[in-house]
Amino acid sequence: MAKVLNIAPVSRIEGHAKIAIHLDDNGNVENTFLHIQSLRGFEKFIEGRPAEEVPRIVNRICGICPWMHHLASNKAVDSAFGATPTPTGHKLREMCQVMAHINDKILHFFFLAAPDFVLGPDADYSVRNIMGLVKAAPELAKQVVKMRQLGQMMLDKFAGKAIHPVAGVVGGFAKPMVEEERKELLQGTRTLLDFGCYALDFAINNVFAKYMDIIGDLGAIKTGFLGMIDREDGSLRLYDGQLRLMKSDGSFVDFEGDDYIDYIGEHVEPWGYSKMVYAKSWKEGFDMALTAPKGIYRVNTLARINVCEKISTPRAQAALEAFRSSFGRPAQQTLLYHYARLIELVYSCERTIELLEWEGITDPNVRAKVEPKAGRGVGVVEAPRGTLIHDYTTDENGCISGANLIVGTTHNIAPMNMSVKRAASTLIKDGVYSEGILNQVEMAVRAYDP
Amino acid sequence: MTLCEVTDIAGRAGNFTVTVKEAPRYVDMGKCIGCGDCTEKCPKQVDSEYDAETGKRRAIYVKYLQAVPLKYQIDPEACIRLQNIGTCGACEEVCDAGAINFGDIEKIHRIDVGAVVLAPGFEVFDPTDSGVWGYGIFPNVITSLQFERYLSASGPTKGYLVRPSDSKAVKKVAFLQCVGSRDENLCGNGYCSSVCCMSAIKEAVIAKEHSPGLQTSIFYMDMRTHGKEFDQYMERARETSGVRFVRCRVNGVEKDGSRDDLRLSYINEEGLQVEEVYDMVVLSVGLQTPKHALKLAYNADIKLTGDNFAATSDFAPVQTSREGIFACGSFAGPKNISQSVTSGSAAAAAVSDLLAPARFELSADASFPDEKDVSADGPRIGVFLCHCGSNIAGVVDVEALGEYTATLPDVVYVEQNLFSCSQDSQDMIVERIQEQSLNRIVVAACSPRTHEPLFRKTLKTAGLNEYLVEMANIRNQNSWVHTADPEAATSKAKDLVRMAVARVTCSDSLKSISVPITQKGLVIGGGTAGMIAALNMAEQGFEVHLVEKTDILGGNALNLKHTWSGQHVPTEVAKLVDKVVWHEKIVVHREFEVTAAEGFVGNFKSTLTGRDGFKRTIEHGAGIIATGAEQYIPQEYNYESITRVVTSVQFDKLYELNEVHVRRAKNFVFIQCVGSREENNMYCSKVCCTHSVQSAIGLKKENPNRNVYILYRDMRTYGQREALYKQARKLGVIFINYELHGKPNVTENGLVINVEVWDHILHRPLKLEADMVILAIAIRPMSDASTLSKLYKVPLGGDGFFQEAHAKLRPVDFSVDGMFVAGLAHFPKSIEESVSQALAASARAVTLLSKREVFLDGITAIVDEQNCDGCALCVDVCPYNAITLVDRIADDPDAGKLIRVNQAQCKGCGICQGSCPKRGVYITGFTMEQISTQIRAALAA
Amino acid sequence: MLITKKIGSVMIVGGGVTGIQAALDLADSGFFVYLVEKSGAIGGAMSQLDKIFPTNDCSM
Amino acid sequence: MAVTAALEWLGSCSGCEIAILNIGEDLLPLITETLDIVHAPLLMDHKYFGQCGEGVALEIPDAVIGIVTGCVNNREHLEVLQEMRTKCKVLIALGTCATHGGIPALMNGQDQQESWQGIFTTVSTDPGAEIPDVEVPPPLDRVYACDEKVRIDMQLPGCPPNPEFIAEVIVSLVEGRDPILPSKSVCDTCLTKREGKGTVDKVKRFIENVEFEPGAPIDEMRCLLEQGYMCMGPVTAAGCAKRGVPGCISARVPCRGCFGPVRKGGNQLLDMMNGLASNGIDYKSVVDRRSILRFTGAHGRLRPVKKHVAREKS
Amino acid sequence: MGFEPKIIAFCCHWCAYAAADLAGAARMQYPHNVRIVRLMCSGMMHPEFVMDALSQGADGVMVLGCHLDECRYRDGNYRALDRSDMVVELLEDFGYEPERFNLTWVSSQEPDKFVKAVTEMTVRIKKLGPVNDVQG
Repeated sequence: MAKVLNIAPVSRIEGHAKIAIHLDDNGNVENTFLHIQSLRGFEKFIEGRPAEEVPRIVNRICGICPWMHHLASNKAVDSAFGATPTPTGHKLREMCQVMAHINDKILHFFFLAAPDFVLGPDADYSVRNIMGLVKAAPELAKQVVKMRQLGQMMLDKFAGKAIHPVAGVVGGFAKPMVEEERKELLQGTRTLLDFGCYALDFAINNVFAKYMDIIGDLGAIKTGFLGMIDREDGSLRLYDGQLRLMKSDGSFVDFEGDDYIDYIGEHVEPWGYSKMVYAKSWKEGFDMALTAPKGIYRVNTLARINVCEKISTPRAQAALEAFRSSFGRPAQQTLLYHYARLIELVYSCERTIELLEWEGITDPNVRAKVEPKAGRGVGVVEAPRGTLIHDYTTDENGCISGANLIVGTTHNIAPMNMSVKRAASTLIKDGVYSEGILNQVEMAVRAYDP
Repeated sequence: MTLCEVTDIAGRAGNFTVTVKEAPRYVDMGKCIGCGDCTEKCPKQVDSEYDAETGKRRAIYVKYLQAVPLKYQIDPEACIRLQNIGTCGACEEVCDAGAINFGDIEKIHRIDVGAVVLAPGFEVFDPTDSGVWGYGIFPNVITSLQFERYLSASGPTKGYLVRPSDSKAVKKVAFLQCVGSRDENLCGNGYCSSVCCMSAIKEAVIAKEHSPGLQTSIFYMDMRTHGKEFDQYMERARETSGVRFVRCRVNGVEKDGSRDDLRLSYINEEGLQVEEVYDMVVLSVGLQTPKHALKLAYNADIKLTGDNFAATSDFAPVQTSREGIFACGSFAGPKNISQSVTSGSAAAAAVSDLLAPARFELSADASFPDEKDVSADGPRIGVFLCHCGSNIAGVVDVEALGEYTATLPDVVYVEQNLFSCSQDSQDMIVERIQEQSLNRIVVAACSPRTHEPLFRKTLKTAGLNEYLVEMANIRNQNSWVHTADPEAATSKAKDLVRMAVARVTCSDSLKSISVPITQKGLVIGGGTAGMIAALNMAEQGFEVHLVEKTDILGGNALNLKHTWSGQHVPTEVAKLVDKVVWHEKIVVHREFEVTAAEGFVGNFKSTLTGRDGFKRTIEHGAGIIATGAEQYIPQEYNYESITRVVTSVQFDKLYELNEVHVRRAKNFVFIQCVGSREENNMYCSKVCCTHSVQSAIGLKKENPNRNVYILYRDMRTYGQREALYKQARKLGVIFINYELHGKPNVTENGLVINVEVWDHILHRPLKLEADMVILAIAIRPMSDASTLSKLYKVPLGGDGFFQEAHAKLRPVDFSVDGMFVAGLAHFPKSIEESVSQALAASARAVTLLSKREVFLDGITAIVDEQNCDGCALCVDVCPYNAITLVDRIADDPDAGKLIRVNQAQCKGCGICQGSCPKRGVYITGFTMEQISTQIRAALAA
Repeated sequence: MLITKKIGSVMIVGGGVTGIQAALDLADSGFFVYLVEKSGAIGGAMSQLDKIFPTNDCSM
Repeated sequence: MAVTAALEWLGSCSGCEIAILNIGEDLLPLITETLDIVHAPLLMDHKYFGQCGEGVALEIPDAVIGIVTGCVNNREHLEVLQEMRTKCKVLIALGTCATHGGIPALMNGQDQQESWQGIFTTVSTDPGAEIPDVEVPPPLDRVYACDEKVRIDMQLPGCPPNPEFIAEVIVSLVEGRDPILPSKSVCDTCLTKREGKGTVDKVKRFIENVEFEPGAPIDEMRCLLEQGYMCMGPVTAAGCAKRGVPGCISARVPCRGCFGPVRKGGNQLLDMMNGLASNGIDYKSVVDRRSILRFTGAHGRLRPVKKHVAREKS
Repeated sequence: MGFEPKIIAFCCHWCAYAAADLAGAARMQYPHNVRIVRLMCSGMMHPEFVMDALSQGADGVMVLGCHLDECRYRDGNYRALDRSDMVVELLEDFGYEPERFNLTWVSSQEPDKFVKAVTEMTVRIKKLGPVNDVQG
């Protein structure tokens, strides 16, 4: 007898989604859907708002990665107003952004994903979570909470607010850094770097080694990748750089964020509020077929690790080399997102230190003069969940007259759907399913950290 | 005491016996409630004096609707009953209060007083007898006073400008100036009435507002707008309102055709005969001393001037020729409102000076029982519904209202009264409060504006806090205005009572706050005004500190020789300095300036800094700013380069020294308005016309062969100074009018100074050869006035002079309580006016200093410390600077901030409350809660 | 010289704006004031003017 | 004995949840000892339709304390909220979206149908796309705050709320006492120098940085409103301050009112504009006054701009 | 029976309230729809009262104060003027017709102006219809 399993809500992710697994009369998977349940309409209700205010509105798109929206928006408005942030303003923004990556990665790996690995995918739902982790590994849990808190509080203290930040402003940054703050931040970030390295080792030794079989298989699909790289040397970039769109065979094109419209398009299905981004420039259309997908590429940590030529900081570069020697380039296994995430954690810590050690960071000239005017601007940054694009048009008063937003997760909606389908149809056979099996289907989604 | 006339004043200063004759009113003042039913029924109509014969009144009447006291009176000349006993009596029948008394008789009172102040005012010149300009012949020729009534909403036409003959809307109106002024032939009034120019402009502007499209023309000889901000007003009238000004003497007003239009003929400035037709002609009639005042002056043996005004000295402008009797207002010379008010206060100062030892001997306070504390009790509301005879009950169903009222929450007692305001009702309310233990009262009757004080007193008598009463205005704002719809009126009455009940439920007991007063005065500025003020306060027994920036007392008066009336200034100033310096109550601080000030009414603390840096701190209860003014240094007329072009002040010195240039000179040219009445200084310096005319007279008298020219714009020898102008013309001084667009040109040509000016009468440029040119320079505000302005938070006006609280009614007060202004610091003026203003300032200051403490109104802003968090949004909105931001806990800035309201400065306007987003400040008696409760109640039905 | 005690009261003749102002100031300074007005109500000529007379407050 | 708790998010960004995690040191004892969390989508895997998704009716376990974040803007949110109300003894609305509509309620100022149409016809979207309507919860007519739909026992606004006060609310509930929360405005917690608005007659757009001495303590900086920037501190509830300074102010950025009105039922737009107008500051210099309601657009405060049509009454 | 609007009129104690009293003394007749709330100054009027009144069913709100430059408290009526311009604009934001609010200057000597103001307002609101029609 055919039936539908509604896994709702998809939990330990950021956002509102539901997985519907349609079983046929034999209890085999007929189809699966990852329904995105929520639509809020930011693109529309920022219309009419003064553009310089928008970075303080769009950060509410996501409470986990508000810095990314905040800064992408600032970049877009800079460009619409024709403003160039001062060098120090530019660097302060980047510092905040990579610092925000640190917290996000700790949060995602340890609070959301780790329970699956530490306590096992089949553990009872009542313990398969951070609370269970605390009981199972109290010292680790304590350390994790402390480190995340440290990162958040550093941002909070320096930039006023860690969640829904305000310190990035059109033309630069709202306040300069003074020497005392620099010292304090450096000290904190060095502690975080130690923890980041520890986390990577911990994961390689205690998680990935243990779950190699699942990693190789769960939700595995073959797609292209999109991520940001340095314009000069192709190394990993999170705040500013050009975009690289790579096919599954490793060939790629590089383009500026401003031209995104020539490379990617958005596809709409009637069963989910989220649009699905695909590679328009490949001119093959859009298809989520598991065997021969069309236009599908992925973003987020794995994508960035795949597209970059190298990483500019030593420890992360070493980790990248190890990763590539094990999984090749591009690596396709979905659960490797976690691995890539921890490499980025190390990079983020190292990059923050690099920025703090830059001599100009305490320069008081943090904001350039701006005049509101008519224009258009595209702001692109790498959010934890993928490439984030804010595209604004302003009127002569410098108010938003049109906006187009492509947030990180939307690039991954199609691949996630595919991974769910892949996982479900592999795991569920002849009407046999269990809570543990269904949780593994969710794990395929969770890897993307949507 | 109304309807009273003084017939005789016997005795001497300090001990007069005055005989007062009181005419019968025929209405019992104790009973009349001013409802007006009687007037409605009175069958007899006569011309209304109040409306200047433009409207009618009945035989029983009030002078005007807001009259004080609002008690009716019967005109015995007009009353049918009084003329013919046994007839009519309609008023007696309708008067529910029983106030009519046809048997009332004339009474004679003999009253012992220490001093007498004469302020009998003026009457307007009556053009009827002389028949000027067809007044009394053509119906559409009216006086300016009648015109005021036509403009007034309470006047005969309710403010619609229609003409008397045929009620046709007026399209074109002409104002003719100087009717009964500056005209000895017609009426014998040679003086200038001083106020008519300004009032004609005002009437023209207002008339244009009333009737858009109205054309107004003012025909004048000189526009004498010499008061503060008057010239600006005239410019606005000309530029913005489009009032037309025509300088000419009209030579005829005739009826035009068969209609009642009026044809004016005159010779315009181009010298052409012009005729124009108007719908209405307004005669700007002059002021003169009323006949009864002349009689009184005769009886009281008061000397008058040739112009029939009380004779006074320039240095004692309110003192009459008889000691202990003072004159003020227009009785002492034509005055506008602010000058009159000032002189009223000045008279008070003079009286206080005289009677200071007897202060407080005859004034007494009423006493009330101790107040019951009701804060802990739930509301027990008593409602008293007034029938007001039939005024309310005739329209509103008071029975139904009573039943409804009884159902309202917390209302425990309802009673109806025929007249809630009558004495027996008052006693009854007191009794009910006690017997029913009522703790909040609503009186549904008339307006709180007139009766709230009465009921507050009632509550006090009953031992309740006076603020626990609320009035529902079901008469003035209900039964009287919805007479035709009793049903709607009844239902509205219910709403009004419900609103009042709701409001009184959240009323609290309020206490008026008292602040002790430092009984000392501070006078800043040691010129004439400052010295007069200081001396007057000191004579009244108060310690005064007089601060003078320079090392010499006397100020600008040191530059002057004679007052307009010829008094010798140096002698008088010397006397004054002498008195001040030796007065035991006056401390003079020479070469000191105020550098810091704090505090508020009754409790100021000013820091003086000496030239050597030495500091003194003075505590004082009141302060007077009399810092004077500066002379304008001309930039024009080649003053800098031609040595014989001098300022008027310099000329006086040269003249006095009989300097060689003056002695030899044959041709003198005076140029008026140097630095006055133009561009950024659009004000008249007021004294220069008189000054130049006086100098000219001196020159001519000394040597009639000298040629003296005065180039002027408008000759402003106002009031009784007009006599000087006349004398100058008689002596052959040549007056040449110039306008701003054709200002004189002064050049030097060897020994001769050429003055070229466009003559408007001859219509050609006039070339004068002068030996000496005298510039009548403007009076400028002190350049450092803004410093004092900031220190005491007293404002400066647009022209840089200190700004009084109200241009008309509070001419020497500042909007900051306890601070006053006098002399040139306020505006250019003559010595006599400075003295008057200084006395007035002293009188106003003494009203404060004579008390040990001031009681402040209970309605004031209170900070709700729970809600206020010191956001400072209200700090700058306070018109009185009563709000300051302070640390919540002293010396702990981290505990946050809140505002503090200085109760002594707060006037309870509630602007702060209206600005506060969090109800952090409220006005007692008008809290947000009270108001919103009232709104809710209004909409609850 | 004969010393007579001064009486602490004043009579003001005329209930116009001038008289009212004098009366208020004197009453406020501690003297008893008789305000004598010829007509039925105080207010004088100023009450007849249309404008410049925003409130009636000077007469209370 | 731990108290059971259920956490839910409606139309939200998860910032509130992150704020919970930011409680810091006390977090772990709180979520493991003080509370027994029985449902919380971000942290644990309890499912609405049974753990295997076979159920038909949405179900949340009973709990003593319920915490909801986010606004109510679609049918699913409404159902979840109603279920929370049914199952929880004490229901707390956490965060400004839940208490006042929050940023998502800015949608209330737009024509919803038109906007949604627009979202699916952007430049980058494939042509011909329609608004999804299969298996996705349909939207409500507008965005609601939680208390417009169910009874709410306690409101704790903030975008995000202050972790300190989240902990205080939970602990006080467990201890059975009233929580100690700030009741005044942002200004109360702001140490900047205030003297009155002075010569300010217009509000400036925030396109240049405020004046201050880098590194100097905040109490040496002039109030931002008095510097001429629109700072909504006076009309905004306190609660963001940490280390004695409101969050945005410590970043030298003016307050935008994310804690909602200072007084229950207060109206930030009205009060702010009144504050400006009363001080003689030209309220027209506020470029986009409707966005003063950007956090409090629910409760019917924010409505689409009406095209002005003259109404004729028959 | 036609629609009888309820109008709340905030009157300054010193001018408009006195004018209303005077209108009574002169027996001028005007529509009975106005309920006067007395304030000490038009500057005391918090805009919240306008919104409160409308939300509680008042069909119109008036503020009547002294003529400019005649405020007893210096410039309270300027504050009222500044606020009222703003209130009119905000009314639209909150979904009310701006015509439901009116600010008029009336001196204590102008009962006719008071009568005219409340009469015109009543007529205007009658044309506009009940306030609740607008909502929803």
